[in-house]
Amino acid sequence: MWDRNQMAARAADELEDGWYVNLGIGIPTLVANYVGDKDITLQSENGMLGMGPFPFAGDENPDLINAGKQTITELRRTSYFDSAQSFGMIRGGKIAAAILGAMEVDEKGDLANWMIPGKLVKGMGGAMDLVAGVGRVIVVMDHTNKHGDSKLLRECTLPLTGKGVVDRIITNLGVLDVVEGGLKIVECADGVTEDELRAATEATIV
Amino acid sequence: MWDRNQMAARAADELEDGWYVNLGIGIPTLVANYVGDKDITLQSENGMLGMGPFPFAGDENPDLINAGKQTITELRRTSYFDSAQSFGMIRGGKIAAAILGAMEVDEKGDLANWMIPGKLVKGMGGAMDLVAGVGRVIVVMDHTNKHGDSKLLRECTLPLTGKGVVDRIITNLGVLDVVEGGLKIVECADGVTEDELRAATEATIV
Amino acid sequence: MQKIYPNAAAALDGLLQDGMFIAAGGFGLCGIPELLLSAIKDAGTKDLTFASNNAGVDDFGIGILLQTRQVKKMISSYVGENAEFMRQYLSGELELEFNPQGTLAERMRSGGCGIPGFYTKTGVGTVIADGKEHKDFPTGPDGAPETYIMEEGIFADLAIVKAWKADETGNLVFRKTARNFNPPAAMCGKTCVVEVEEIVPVGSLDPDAIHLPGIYVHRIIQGDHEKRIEQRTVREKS
Amino acid sequence: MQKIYPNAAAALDGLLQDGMFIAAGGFGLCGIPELLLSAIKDAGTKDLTFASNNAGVDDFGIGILLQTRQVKKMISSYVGENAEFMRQYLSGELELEFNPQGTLAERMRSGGCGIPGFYTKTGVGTVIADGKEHKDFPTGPDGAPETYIMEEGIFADLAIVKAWKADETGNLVFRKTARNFNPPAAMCGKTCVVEVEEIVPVGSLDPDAIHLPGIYVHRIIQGDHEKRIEQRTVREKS
Repeated sequence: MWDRNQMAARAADELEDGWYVNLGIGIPTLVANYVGDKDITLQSENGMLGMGPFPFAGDENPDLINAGKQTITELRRTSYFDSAQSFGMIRGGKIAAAILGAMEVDEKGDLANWMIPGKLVKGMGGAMDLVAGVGRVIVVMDHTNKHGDSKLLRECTLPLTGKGVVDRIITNLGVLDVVEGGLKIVECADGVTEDELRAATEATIV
Repeated sequence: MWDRNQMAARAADELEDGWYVNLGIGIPTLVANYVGDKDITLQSENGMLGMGPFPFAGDENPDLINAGKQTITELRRTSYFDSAQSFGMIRGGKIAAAILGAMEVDEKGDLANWMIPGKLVKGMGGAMDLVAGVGRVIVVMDHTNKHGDSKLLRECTLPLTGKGVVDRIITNLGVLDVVEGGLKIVECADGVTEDELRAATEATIV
Repeated sequence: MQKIYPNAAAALDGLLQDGMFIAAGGFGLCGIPELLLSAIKDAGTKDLTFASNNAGVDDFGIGILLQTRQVKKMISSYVGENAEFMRQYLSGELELEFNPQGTLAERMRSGGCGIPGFYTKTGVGTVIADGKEHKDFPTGPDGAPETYIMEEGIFADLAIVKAWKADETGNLVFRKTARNFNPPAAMCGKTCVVEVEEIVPVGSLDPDAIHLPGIYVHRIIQGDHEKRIEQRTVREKS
Repeated sequence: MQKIYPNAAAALDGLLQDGMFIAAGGFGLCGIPELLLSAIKDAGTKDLTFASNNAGVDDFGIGILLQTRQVKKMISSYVGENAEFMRQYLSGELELEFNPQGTLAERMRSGGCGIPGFYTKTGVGTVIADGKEHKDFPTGPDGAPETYIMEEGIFADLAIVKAWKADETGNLVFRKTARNFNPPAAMCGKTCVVEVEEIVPVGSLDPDAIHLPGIYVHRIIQGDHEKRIEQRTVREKS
């Protein structure tokens, strides 16, 4: 089983030198810590390419935040632009990959990560644009919920963020690809057998 | 009868303080000489607001031309932008007025100024965007062609640049507005009687 | 042509009307037109519809207009930071139209560019697509058809915007990620009022580095901004 | 990730293919990718379709590819400066699709932004509207319907672009009216190759003043530009 940091490290392996990448909040944010020598440029969809780390205390700038509204810093390569341009590059497929969290994923690549009916609905933010537009959608999530039920389903039950948009799923139990007919196991996490991974998965595995 | 400069001066009277204006080639270009104290900002649709006069010899800059491909200069208020933004402001109605030449205008406000079938066709450039988008389209043209035939017609015979787009027509004989049912005489040029203007006009005058 | 006004109330004078549609710039609390929002609160204008990516927090940004019940409807992508918003929404006092963030930005830019509708893949197959026109375009591999939905341009009565600097003709420069929704919001307003930190003489801005030309800007005020930080995150000096 | 190439031929290596669709920046002879056009001539690539506002003049710009008969089709708004163009067009050797200038610019930007279609009033009631989808939107006074036509986004195989400066990551800065069609052309290309007058170290450009972020730029060359003036107009010193 992988922990959060191992999942983030595994997700970082997905990224190729020279890519422009958008990281969602939660575990995806940790991916930045594991890109190593690769030349990765992070997009913040509120209007920035080349997102740097958090500032040192005292250096916070209210005019410089990320999509999670956190104070951040710029890099030498940074460029700023408006929201229409920012989502123009997202919708236009210029962002090579987005790494996002999920509540549910299904075997057709449908993704649900923005609302639970009956609960407080905060909004989809830029998630629908990202999953519809970027080159590759990589989901990082726990394989099961706190009741032990699979979050990799035959069919999503929650309202969708995007239909047929997910390419690869990285969970605490392993890595799976969305392919014709279902999900395909790419690898199992350390100490996880393929049988265990199958048992924890409701979606069809092909 | 007005000459070219008088027509341009009359057209300049149409412009109001604070307006952003696009001037076509030919007589419309001369309008800039007659705006007087009014605060008028000229747009050049290749990507500039605040177009200045021609440069002094030796100051020409190949990176600074107008939509007629002539070398020009910038002003203190000048801003540059790309062609998508430039026509965004045109299409979006931000340009208060365009002053353009015409081959034919008709009583429904149709305008023809870009092609003569069978002759060399150079293209419409930005003319179709301008007449469809700006707040007010003012045409400056000779009232008749070299054969003495009216260029203010019941119905345009040439391929249109825009349909129902013209607001006001300034000719060597006077000023006419496009209104419900036809053209309405606003004023006659110096030494031109209303009868003479009517006689030179094929379009219905109401 | 004088675009400079002494303060926010003066700049909004004659522009406010109950039931009007306002597009506002800003993302979270970053780059929001805080002085103009405050003046709208003081003016007491009611039944407002706002196109704004967020709804501020309870006591800052659009949140201050929620407390006074001046807002009828929000068009936003994310409203999670505002408890009063949620209370009014869940009790049915407030209408809410969720737009994906990029769709909202493009709708504003489109309206400003005279484009009443455009096609996007964003939201296809989700609740966002319900009731919208669907159309296939041959954009897939080897020209295979892909499905898009039509979204409409936003044409607002008024745009309120925050920039860093303006010159006297309204040419605007923004700063870092405070640019965000401000240019598209400015573009889609019939009238656009801008608050800046500094008005500079015409000629002091580089013509090649103007983010939004003055043609989009009708009235300008200069003022002091609180510029509140929503999530102060720092790292340790190592 | 190395984006810098030694020269135009090297930067185009592996990207050219007979029959391909190229979007080119420039307006008239201002801001045209002259070095890349010259390299395409040398490469001899045939049956090209160009989306470019103009077609250059006989011996400069796209004109040099017309002389060698490498161009099959032009999508342009104005081609009046090119006699060879007219000869080939009138003899049926060359296809020509006229686009209104703003429609062409928006089609490029749209393609680059993943928008396969948008509605515009430009060209309604003219030959440009023939065969295009018409749709009414309530954008007139008091919501009266107005008619628009649908135009399609341009998705080019390759974009060739001229900028003033690039940093090593491809962030671009243009100069004055040489910006023109270059950003939209760059955006709509599957691959984008840029020629600049100067490549500067990363960090030398102001992040707030970058006209086109490096994400759109795949390959960069630096070179000497002729920058020919088409109409030299001057005024007298008084």
